[in-house]
Amino acid sequence: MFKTYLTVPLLLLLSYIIATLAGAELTKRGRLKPTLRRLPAIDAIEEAVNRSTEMGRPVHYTVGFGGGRGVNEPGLIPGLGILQNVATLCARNNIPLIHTCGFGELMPIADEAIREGAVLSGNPEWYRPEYNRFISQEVYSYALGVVNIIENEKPGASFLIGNVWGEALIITEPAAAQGIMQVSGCRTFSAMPFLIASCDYVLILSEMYNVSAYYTKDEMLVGSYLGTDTAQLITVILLILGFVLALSGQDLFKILTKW
Amino acid sequence: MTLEIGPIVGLLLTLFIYSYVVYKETILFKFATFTFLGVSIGNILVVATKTIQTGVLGKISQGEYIYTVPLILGLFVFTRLTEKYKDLSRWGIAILLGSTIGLVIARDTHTHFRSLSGMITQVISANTPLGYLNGIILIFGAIAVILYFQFTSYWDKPFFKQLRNVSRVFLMIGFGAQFGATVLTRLSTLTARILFILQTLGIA
Amino acid sequence: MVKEIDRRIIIGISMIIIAIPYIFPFPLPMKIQQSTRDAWDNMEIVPDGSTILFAIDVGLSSLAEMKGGLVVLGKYFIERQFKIVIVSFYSDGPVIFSSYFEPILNKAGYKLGEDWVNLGYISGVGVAYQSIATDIRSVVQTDYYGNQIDSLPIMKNINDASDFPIVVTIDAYNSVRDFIKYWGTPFGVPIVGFPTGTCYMVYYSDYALGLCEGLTNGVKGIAEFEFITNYPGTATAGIGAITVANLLLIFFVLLGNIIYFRDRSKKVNKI
Amino acid sequence: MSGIIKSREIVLGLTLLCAIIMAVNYYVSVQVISTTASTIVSWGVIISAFSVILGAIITIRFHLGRIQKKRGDWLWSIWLIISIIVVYTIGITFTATSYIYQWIIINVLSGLSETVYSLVGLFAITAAYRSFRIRNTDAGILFAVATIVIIGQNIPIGEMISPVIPAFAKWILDYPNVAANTAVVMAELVVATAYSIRLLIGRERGA
Repeated sequence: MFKTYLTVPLLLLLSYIIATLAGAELTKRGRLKPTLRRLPAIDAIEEAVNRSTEMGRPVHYTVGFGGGRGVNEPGLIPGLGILQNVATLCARNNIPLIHTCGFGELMPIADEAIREGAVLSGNPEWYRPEYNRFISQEVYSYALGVVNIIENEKPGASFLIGNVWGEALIITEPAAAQGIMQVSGCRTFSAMPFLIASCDYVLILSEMYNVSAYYTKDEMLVGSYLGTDTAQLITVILLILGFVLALSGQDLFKILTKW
Repeated sequence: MTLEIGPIVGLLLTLFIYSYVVYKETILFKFATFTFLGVSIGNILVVATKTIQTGVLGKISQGEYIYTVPLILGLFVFTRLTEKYKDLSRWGIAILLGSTIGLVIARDTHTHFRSLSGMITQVISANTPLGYLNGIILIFGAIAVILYFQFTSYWDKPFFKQLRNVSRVFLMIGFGAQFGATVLTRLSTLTARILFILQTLGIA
Repeated sequence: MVKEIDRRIIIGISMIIIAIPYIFPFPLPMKIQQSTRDAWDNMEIVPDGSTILFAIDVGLSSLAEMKGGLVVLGKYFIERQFKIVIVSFYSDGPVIFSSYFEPILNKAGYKLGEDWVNLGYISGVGVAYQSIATDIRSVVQTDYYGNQIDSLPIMKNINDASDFPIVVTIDAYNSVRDFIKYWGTPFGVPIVGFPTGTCYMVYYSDYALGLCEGLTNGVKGIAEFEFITNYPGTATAGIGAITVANLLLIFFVLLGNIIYFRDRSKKVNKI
Repeated sequence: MSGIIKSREIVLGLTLLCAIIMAVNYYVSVQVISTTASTIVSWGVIISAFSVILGAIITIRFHLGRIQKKRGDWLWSIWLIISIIVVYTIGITFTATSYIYQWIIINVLSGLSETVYSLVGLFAITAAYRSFRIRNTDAGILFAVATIVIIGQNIPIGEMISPVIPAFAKWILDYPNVAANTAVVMAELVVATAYSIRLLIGRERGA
């Protein structure tokens, strides 16, 4: 039978689901017209590519290894979305792009993203298969392989956006020491401080989704993010209510559990 | 005999890897990394084979024929290697993905509810002015950080923009603490390896 | 730009400095942190001779940091005469168990099947935690060595999470948080974690908000635990080198930034 | 036939069904649902073991391709395949608990992974000197907190200087750090839920 002490957690979950679905549906129907926030990092990405163009150097992009969990990791999808946009920018400026892969499964998917980016820029001839390079299946030899590419080919800008764990430090260190402009981002809390310490712009945790969605402009996606925002507000309201009640000595969550 | 060879093999491989530091990708470094990759893949395969032997084949041989279904779905996973039938691999993955999502979203909201409750308990159990201050920092900080992650500008009031500066301070404190902790892990692996080298050479 | 010092020189000097405390050890004070104390207290209240779940979720790569923890936990479990059900949700677990943990049990005369059992590696992450929490026999019918678990006396009355008074996990991935989700939250089983330093900080908020009962801070926490239980081991011996290495890192950050800002201010003056 | 194989609806329906059963099982205690749920879970464990093998096969196939075309480090690829075969054969014929297999694990695999991992420690030290710059206020706060945490919590130097330092480090961990950390987890949870929902209704690009 229904576990009554779980009523409120269930309601909480349902409210998140309904908020997401409703946001998506209402935006699709045109009832709501949310726009995504334009983060400074979007300008930074463009600036990095432009600076690389001025110097006549290639752009380096990698989505990280992420514990080798393969292509089903949620962190990888925004990373690939941003890759596609960087490819568009590179194709527009006609400068080479180097994308380094940590595992074989990623190769065809990244290839597709680069190719699509080239098509979107209106310069499909820019695409070359050698822009997409396989390094190694083992995390640290992958990271050191990327280091070799950064040190030998001297890109004008380097991006590390996607699913990054322990390799963060190894990849960003040589680029920072050479003064290469870096934009990075990931979902992993423990890799974040190293990115902040050594990169010029960092997409903090979920901001990555924001930037990726900003480029796609899919109404349904934007709408579901409006739902996400609403769900965050629900949490905030619960916290404020709980705090106010706590000042009068009552525990909101104890009451809710009994309810 | 083998007891003596073991650490020496370990020491040599360690030095091969460290040769990267002295001169980039040497032959020794490549030898060590490819050996590493090979041995670890071999080990993963041994473990997975054992899981399948005991978890599926063992059960089927005991007459639990229902387990032929996951066996077939599991074998479907390999169709990913072919062009023509690769969509079959999604059947097995669908069960795995679906059950993971179902497990995660239900449990996560409950755990999330428990941490909200834990925060409020901190405020209630406070009995000194400092305790209340700490509680306020805790709640206010959490609210600020949650509001930092607003994707759309629909709810985004000018007040939130001001608040984001405060959120960044809290986030940076969190990342700073994480930085300290991660450094401890990284350096302790390094010191352990230095100890290993010293011990094998008979110095420490 | 910072004047380039070759990476090799920095690394060479650092390695020599870190080696010094191992060759010439010096004493350091040991203050027990609250989280380590809580981990110990929660294990102490479990009655002697209980059957506990011990999860080995470290990879071989994190073993350098966590080896001390395996040894001290083994000795402590034996002292308390716990019966141990061992499980791994990470593929390196069984190998680590038989190389580093089993010898300790054998030395103390612990018997397979009576005093301990190894359920081996269970793949599937969240799904695996859930399956062990609700019905062990639905996924595991034989132990790591191929014995039928129903024939083992230790597994007689054990089939789900509520049969364990405590879970101890030694962890380098996400084990503590997954145990909270699949064991702590639904079943209320106390969870004590021995994570690496990185993971310690990730779980610290869960500990502070009371979702898990005790945590140790990487190698430092293990050294403290060795101190409490009075089994000094590798972690205690390594504290000197770790202290030096950490100080070295802070020193390098400061040095690098001082040079950076000095160079930058020179540039500004020229303009 | 190929229609059924390719049918996206069946796959999505299966995913959704499993997700709903698992989620509902958490909120109610009904015998039928909990039995179904634990069956699904035990199947999931088996399928995930197969996908682990798939990952290994993809790597092997990649290297076999390199050997065939004699491209890149193909000689090393041969060495890789040889070492996989040797380890696998030993593991299967002598079993994983045999002395020789344990010897390989302790001296080769364990030693190599610890060493490769410890390279990150070396890189942390060089990075400290060469690339960790206090470029802005954010990085300034980060390094200040990191220093306090390292000195106060991770090494015993803090308490040698003054007991105030460990106490302050603990305060930082207990309040501002917990606030940030918990809030990040909560915010991520909401984002992840939305992601799962989009995946379940088939509106997310997945692999």
